Amino acid sequence: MSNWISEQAIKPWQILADCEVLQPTGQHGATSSFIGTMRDFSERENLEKMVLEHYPQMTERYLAKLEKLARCRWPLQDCVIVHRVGDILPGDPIVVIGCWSAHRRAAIDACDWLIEELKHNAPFWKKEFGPEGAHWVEQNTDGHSLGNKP
Amino acid sequence: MSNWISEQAIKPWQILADCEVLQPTGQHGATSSFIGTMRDFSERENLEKMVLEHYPQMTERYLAKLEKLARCRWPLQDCVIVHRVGDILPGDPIVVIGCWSAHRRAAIDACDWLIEELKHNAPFWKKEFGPEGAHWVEQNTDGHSLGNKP
Amino acid sequence: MAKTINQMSIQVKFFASLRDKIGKADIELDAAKDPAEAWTLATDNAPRPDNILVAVNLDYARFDTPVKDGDEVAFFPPVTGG
Amino acid sequence: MAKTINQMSIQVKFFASLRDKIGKADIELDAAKDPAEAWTLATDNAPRPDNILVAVNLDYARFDTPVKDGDEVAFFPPVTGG
Repeated sequence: MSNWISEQAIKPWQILADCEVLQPTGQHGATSSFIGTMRDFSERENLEKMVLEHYPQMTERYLAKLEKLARCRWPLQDCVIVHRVGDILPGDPIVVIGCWSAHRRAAIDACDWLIEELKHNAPFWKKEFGPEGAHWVEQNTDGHSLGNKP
Repeated sequence: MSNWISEQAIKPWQILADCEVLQPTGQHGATSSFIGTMRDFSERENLEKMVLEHYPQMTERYLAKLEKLARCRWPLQDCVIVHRVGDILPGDPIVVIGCWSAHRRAAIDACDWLIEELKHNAPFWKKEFGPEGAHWVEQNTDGHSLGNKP
Repeated sequence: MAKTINQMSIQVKFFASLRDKIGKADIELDAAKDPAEAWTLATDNAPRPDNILVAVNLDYARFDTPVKDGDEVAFFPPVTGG
Repeated sequence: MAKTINQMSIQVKFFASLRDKIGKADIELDAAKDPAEAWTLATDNAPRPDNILVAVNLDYARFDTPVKDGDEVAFFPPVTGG
């Protein structure tokens, strides 16, 4: 199991590369990853800062549950989920997910499923700070409304 | 445009981290990546080595075309595709794809589409070497036959 | 509503915009049969927004999920992580 | 079939298992109206496997795509990269 909440800045590529080193050579053929990063704009305005609040203990429990469910559903060799909380600046990584499997479909689908589940259900809340003051984000952008599905 | 064929070993996480540095801060909210790695087993046997042949000039042209198509179809901030050719050992990375976009669906779907297109159409051929000798791989595993689609 | 020493109680928590709206982060109740009742008692009968979520003991629950002494009940707005 | 000096020609290439099967990597033809004819001439009329692919000037093409002097015609088996 490797999933955790970080109150400090995270380095996603380093986290992924560190996990990669732990994989037995030749077992995985596919690695899929997703990184969510803070933008300097929202639907409303330019952003200066964000505070990511969470429900301590429930987030840890929820991430662990997500990892477990993904590992049950797909034949993953490994899986990592790391989520930031606290003060976040534009350009800062917020979440990183990595999935390792023998074949690509499992890694890609598990990674996709994990970020959607996390976005829709993990108990985190964003408070954005811009020139017009602070406000809580009411809801995430729908994962399936943007971009054309092939 | 950033896509190339490499005759030398590649370091996917380094390639992705290097691309990340080039992104303007705060513009992208999502980064999706895929890495294909050589396994030490195939449907047939244990593997010792692989030679990846390609059709020089056509592969470069094809990767450039794929990148261009992906950028037309999805609002990507950036995209990178790197593919190995030559002698490859178990554990060696074969291909790395990275997609950056404002919102997650574009990055995830573009990356997924790119690896499927590349697998099905880019003019590369694998010759596997195992204890029973060398043979050409007849066809790739179907991207959609393995793992459960959510 | 105040906690009595040596007696179990229900711990109620509010998060994010809901905490700001309610004006408190947590409160203890002597008892409540379910989150619906916990909400009423903890908020002095404030109207309950349609979209709020509830968790009992760190798992998502319903407003009529039975609650017992020692449980933790949390109310929060739609999540926006990731 | 040999190239004549100062005359354009069709360059034919074979890749991977197909190259091994045909026994040559490339050959020049004086002329061919399309890849189907190029195959026949370049392989001395060898049977053409059903699943082979063809490219003309580095783009995927059909066996009846018109070919002109100076073109490059490539035949190869199903691809297995990535």
